[in-house]
Amino acid sequence: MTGERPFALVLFEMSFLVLLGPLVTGGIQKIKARLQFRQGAGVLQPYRDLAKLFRKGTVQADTTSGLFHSIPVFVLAATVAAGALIPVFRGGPPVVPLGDALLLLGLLALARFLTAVGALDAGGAFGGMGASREMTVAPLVEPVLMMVVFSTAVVAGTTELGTLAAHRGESWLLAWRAADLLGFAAMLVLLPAETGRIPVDNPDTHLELTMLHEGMLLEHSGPGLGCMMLASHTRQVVTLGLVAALFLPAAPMVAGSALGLLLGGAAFAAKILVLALYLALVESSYAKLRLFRVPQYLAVGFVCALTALALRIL
Amino acid sequence: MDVDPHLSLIAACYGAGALSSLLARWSGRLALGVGHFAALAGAVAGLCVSLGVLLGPPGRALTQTLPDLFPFARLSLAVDGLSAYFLLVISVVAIAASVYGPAYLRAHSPDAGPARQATQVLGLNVFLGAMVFLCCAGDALTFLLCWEGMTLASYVLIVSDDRDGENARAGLLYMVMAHGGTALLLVAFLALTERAGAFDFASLRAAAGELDGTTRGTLFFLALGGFATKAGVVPLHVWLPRAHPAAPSHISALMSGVMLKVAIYGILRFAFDLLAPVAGPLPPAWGWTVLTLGTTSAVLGVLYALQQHDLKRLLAFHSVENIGIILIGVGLAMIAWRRDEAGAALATVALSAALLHTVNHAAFKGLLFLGAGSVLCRTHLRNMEELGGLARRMPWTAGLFLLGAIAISALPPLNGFVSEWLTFQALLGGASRFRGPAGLGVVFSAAMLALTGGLAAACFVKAFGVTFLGRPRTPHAEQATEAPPSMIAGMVWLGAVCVALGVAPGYAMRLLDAPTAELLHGPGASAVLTARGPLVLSAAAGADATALSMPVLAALLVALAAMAWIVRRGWRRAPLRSVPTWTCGMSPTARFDYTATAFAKPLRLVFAVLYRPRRNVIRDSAGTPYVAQRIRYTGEVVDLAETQIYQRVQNAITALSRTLRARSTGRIHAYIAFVLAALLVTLLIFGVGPR
Amino acid sequence: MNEAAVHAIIDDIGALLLFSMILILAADQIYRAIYAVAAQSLLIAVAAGVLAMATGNADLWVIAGVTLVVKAILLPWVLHRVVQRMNVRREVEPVIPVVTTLAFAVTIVVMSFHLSASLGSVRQVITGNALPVGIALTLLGVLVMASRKKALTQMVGLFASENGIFFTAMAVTKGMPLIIEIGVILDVILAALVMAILVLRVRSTVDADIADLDRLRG
Amino acid sequence: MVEMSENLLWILPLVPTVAALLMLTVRDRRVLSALDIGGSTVLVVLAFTLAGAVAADGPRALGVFRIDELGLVFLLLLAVLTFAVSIYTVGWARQAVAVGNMKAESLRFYFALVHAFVATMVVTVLADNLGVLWIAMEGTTITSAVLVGFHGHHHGLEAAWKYIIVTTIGISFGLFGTVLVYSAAADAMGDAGTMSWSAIMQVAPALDPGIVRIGFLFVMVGYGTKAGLAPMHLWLPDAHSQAPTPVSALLSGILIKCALLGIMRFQTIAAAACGPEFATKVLLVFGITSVVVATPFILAQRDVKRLLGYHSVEHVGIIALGLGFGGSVGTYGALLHVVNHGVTKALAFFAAGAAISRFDTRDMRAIRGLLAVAPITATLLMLAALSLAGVPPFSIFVSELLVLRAGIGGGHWVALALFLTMVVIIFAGLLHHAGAMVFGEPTAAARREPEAWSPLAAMLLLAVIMLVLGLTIPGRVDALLRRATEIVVG
Repeated sequence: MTGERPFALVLFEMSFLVLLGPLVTGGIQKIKARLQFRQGAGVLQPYRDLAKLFRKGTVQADTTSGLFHSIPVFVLAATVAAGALIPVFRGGPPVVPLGDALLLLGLLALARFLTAVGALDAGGAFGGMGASREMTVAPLVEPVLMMVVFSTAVVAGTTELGTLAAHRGESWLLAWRAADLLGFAAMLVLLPAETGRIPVDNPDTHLELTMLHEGMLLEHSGPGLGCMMLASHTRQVVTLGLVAALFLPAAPMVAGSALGLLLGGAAFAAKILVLALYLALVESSYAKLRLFRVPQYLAVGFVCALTALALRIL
Repeated sequence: MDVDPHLSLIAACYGAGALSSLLARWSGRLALGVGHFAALAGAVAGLCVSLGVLLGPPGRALTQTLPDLFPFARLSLAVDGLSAYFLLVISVVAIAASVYGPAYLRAHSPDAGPARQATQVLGLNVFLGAMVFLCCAGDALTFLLCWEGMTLASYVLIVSDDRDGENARAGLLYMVMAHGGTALLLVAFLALTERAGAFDFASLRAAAGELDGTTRGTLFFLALGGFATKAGVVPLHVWLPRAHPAAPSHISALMSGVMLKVAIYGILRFAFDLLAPVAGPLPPAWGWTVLTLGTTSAVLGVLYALQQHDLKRLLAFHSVENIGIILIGVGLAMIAWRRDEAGAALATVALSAALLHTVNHAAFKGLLFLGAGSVLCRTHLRNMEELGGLARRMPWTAGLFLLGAIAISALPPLNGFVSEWLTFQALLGGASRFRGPAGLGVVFSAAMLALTGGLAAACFVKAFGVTFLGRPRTPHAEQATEAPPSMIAGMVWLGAVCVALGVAPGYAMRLLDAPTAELLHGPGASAVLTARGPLVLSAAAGADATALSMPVLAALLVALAAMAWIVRRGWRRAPLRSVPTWTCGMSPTARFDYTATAFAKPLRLVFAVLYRPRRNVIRDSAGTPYVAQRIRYTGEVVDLAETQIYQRVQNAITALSRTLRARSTGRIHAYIAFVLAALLVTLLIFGVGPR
Repeated sequence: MNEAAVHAIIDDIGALLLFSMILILAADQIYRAIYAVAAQSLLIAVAAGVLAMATGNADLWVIAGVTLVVKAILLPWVLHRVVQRMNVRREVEPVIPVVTTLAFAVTIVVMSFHLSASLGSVRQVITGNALPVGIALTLLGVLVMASRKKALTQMVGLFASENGIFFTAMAVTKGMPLIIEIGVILDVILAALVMAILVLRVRSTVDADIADLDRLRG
Repeated sequence: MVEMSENLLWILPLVPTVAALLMLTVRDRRVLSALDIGGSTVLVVLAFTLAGAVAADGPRALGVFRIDELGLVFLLLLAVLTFAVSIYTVGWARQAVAVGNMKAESLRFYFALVHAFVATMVVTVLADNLGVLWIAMEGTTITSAVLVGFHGHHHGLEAAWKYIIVTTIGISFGLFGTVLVYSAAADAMGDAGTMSWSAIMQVAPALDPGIVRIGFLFVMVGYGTKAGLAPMHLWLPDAHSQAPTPVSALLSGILIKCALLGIMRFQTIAAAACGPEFATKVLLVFGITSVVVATPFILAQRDVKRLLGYHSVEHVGIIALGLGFGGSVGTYGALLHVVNHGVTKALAFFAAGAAISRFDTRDMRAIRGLLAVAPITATLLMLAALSLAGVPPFSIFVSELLVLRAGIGGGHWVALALFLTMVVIIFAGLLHHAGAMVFGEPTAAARREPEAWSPLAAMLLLAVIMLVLGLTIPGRVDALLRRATEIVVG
């Protein structure tokens, strides 16, 4: 149906995602604020924070090794590279094959790995705690994500996201089968965990002992912290993009690439908005779970995913 | 058959190395140098030979007859694609080990006497030679002799490393389990040789052709038992985490990186070559057993690794995990293999994944063990709770260890990711091909594989972070210095292999052609996987198959990193202040750092069912219960297989024999009565003949 | 004299041998046991003589003589001396009750007859019931050794079982080659001497009966 | 040449006898050792000359003596072991006299007895006449019993008593069996019976199966007692552990094999008379019983020499298994195992003896860190243990492999399963004990003087044989074993 995506388009989509990332965060914050009957900061606040951070100097712990300085760079690079795998404007495999959903998960895992390593570098309790908890949750999330991906991939016969999106096509909820519903449910359960939000993590706090991801950023400062923040924004939008590519319908194809791109962009924005709304709702209506309740929470997703797979395969 | 000079060259190198142990009579240092150099030469020769076979014209196998040592069997060597591939794996690690060895041995045990050094040189060369010729064996007897030689040499290396009881016990357990495995292998092999009336593999193949299903299955499972013991498959793994750490580190690298793979070689040789039915697929039970074993080993291996605080022990448990991953690929290949087109293609993907992971694991596990060895010989500590802060003191070692850690955690852009990606793709292909419960089972093991990957990442964040980062926790770690250059060189070689296989795997597929084509009678790896050029790996033959392009990814990552670096530096150089770590205002000490135990604690609680963790807290409060002066916490996890199976069996046997011995009398009348009774019984049973 | 008569005589002697064996088994004093074994050897000698007359085989005469001298006179005398030298309690101390021993004896006798009943033509070679009697005697001698405490009783049992072998051996047509018989007897004498020495040495070093030592076990 | 080699048949037993008599006349230890080594050297040389002659043109017979390849296997083993023992004894005797284990004046009796013992064994091996075989066998019992009790402390005497009584009973059973077979032969040959094995073999197929069966059973149990097959083995650990070390080596190394030779002689007759599977079945049962029975006592053992004794039980069991599995492969393996186990076990006893003399105890819990005290001895002990456990490249692996082959070829799966399980368990036990003795920190009581040359020389000689036979089977040895196998299997 849709032709292949040229490499330039892929790069463009990647940068688009990077630029979009902070906006999504800001949007979610805004929606949360409104849901809590607050004015809240502007949706552009994350951009301002980043700009400020990149202008600041660096304060670094004296016990860190040479590694520490370069970690934000690699984390950002890995996350952004993951962005290159998300089909934004239209489906279809890239001309120059880069990778698939597994690679995407791998790159996100790499970013997480390096973040955790960096957190341990400075020494001190908070970084270690954050790293430990992050690395506790992540291995439980990954297999479920993998199974969700498989539950759609066994039909399409591939794990390449562009092809998957193209395969999903324009089919709307009516065209869904039970397996899709269950897979989507699993995905919705996983989403807060993968984006580091309530009920699994709490992005808004720093010195509270319940934190996971933020705790790892404690020793970063200035541009380094900026890279880390940008990386987490990007990671969030990439995850949402993954959901969109797997489950949500693509924009209807029209002739004329410019118009097509426009439509695709609009459709993508809409999808992201829906998911952002969902995240905001969840965050403002649930409380943070105890760390050792998280496995049970994820188990729900696991069961959904497994059932989805069973329905597909059996 | 063409008698081949290259094999003799390899033999000559290792033989010379073994003999050079005699030099220790005059100078242990000299013996170490010469012995390891000979090993290096042998490894390089092996590398060349294997490349020659793998890249040479297809179907060409080196063969060589050995002198007739035993009247009842003709010994011979035959190097086909599979043998050559494993020869390659062995040589890759052997090069690093023999470069790394001398400096390590000198630095680790400077007080070692010449006898010990001679033993170590002899052991190393015999060990390597045995493994090489095991993979090149052309007949059962050579195979068995090399198999036992390998075991014996590694045993000697283990017990000779350190004179304390721990090594002796580890060696004992290792030797006993290896012997049990060998017993199974003996039966499997001899059952074939007795049918064939000869020992060479060709006749065995022919003899296996006439076997009926049950015998064939029995033989396979016997052999599988034997090889699985050597490979450290759960629940036969208990010897591994004891024996591997006990050896000198470069030997640990060889044992974990290579010796286990030799068992994989055996399984492949038996399943696809010797015992494979002439027509039709392998019995499904074989493949499913291997797949199940692999999945179990992968998950349990990494779970137990997670709770280890002894660096080398942790690595050893990870070998269990990776063997599991390899076996997943092998098992899937066995299930999927049909003589038709699609079956062959899927099996090819699965087998290529397994073989690729074999060499990958050899590379990064070798690298990690060598890194651990550098830490060990500089700090004489293996418990990571006592280390820390080494990244500032041993930057090279730290960097290379991190490289290995990323690779073994199956993270892009390194080699571990590539082989696991292939495994995933094979599993997915299997799922969409089989359908039904079979497909679900395959997908489930894929999910378990994902879990394994995540846990491995967690485990190595812990291992690297606690060992190399933060503050040094003991004076030993405080005073550590960088390892000598030759050891660094050994590690750099393996690191380079990891990067190369990660960034440009397409070119490595060429090496997999010969083994896959021979075993599966299929198109060969590169025909399927690099159908779209060496830059792109594709998961199936078709043009629309899922593809992965590591070179492009690597380029993208580098570019992005460069851009991020520029952004980070900012327009003007921002000032950099260095201050103590934030510890809520207290003056930070090493005691603030997160310990390995604490790091692994959440997962320990999550998987408490498998760990059966024991903890006891000693809290001595000075009189009043409100003030605690010091609190000591000790916790441990148990290995279920060990406690539930092995210890029980051992206790039962020991108790039985103790009681028997205690009850036995020393009275001569009993002796006489036994003789009399024996005679009467024998007469009654055998004496009364047909009337 | 004719076959049948020889058979009859040999069978009678066999019966007497068994009887003497039962006496040894039931003996409550070492001296009685010794006398019984002497009597047994005497009977063997007689049997040898009878067979010698029957077959006209000169060797058998020699054997008869040697048996008479060595086993009926020499060895009992040695045993007697030893008993006197180490003035031990003269009672035979059973390990298992005498009655049980006798029960065993009966089963053994029955079994040996049952066993040799299963044989074929070869029975003509061995005169009369010499074979079952021989088996019985041999096993019963060992039974004595197994069921009696004193070292000397064990030696007695040993000689008794040797007698069984001899009886069968000479009952085989024309007996065994002479040299072999002589060698066997010499061996028996040597063994007896060594045993006697051992008994006396133990008696002199640790004041105990050598057959009661059971420190080596397991 | 031919008559020369026939004369050897009566010269061979004479050599040790003369040596023994000469020894009685001298008192000086060095002279005794010189005589000892001289005598055994002559023995070795003559044995190998005889071997050459037999290899050249067939078996030789002289009166009651006869040498064929089967006997030759045992004769060569006997000669080699005697030689090694005589070398070992030099250092051992010096040490024993030094620490007072042996009185200088009683030394000559010891040497003389050893050679008398050897003489009797030579006769056993050469005997063609089954009666002579029996006489010689009893002779070995008497001489070695005196040697077992030679130290004179009551443990030794107890062991000697048990040894002489039990084995004499066994051997008398053997005699009975011999008589029965003889009577069968007499029956088959009409009037003139014969006791010559070769002559009986001529008529063996015509023998009455019933009586030969009973005869073989008597011999099996009787000579089996002497060979230490379970359940008649109980005397063996006592005797082999109490004897002086060189004698233990001879007892375990060759004497029990001589008993096996006796069994094999009768096995051939029984196989011809009652069909092969009868004898092999009996051997199989006894073999597997011995292997199983020995296991727990090896595991829970504390006395190192008793440990080795029980190991002899196990390995005799393995030999019986090889014969029991039958066929040319099994018998070949059994004969090879006879040689391998003889050499290895002697080596093990030598090394253990050295360890014992260093630590003044036979309790393995008290022997620690031998490697630090006596590296070469420790290494050799470890090698011997590994070889006994059946690890290549040592000789026993090869013979066990062959036995295994025979078992698999014959399809005796139950016996094989038992055998392999026990072998693995025993492996664990043995290696545990050996490792505990060799590794670790030596106790303060350990003697640390340098290792004496003569025991080392003897051990190295045996170790070399052990290793060579593990790496290859030379053509001549192979030919010898093949012909011997033909003699047994027919």
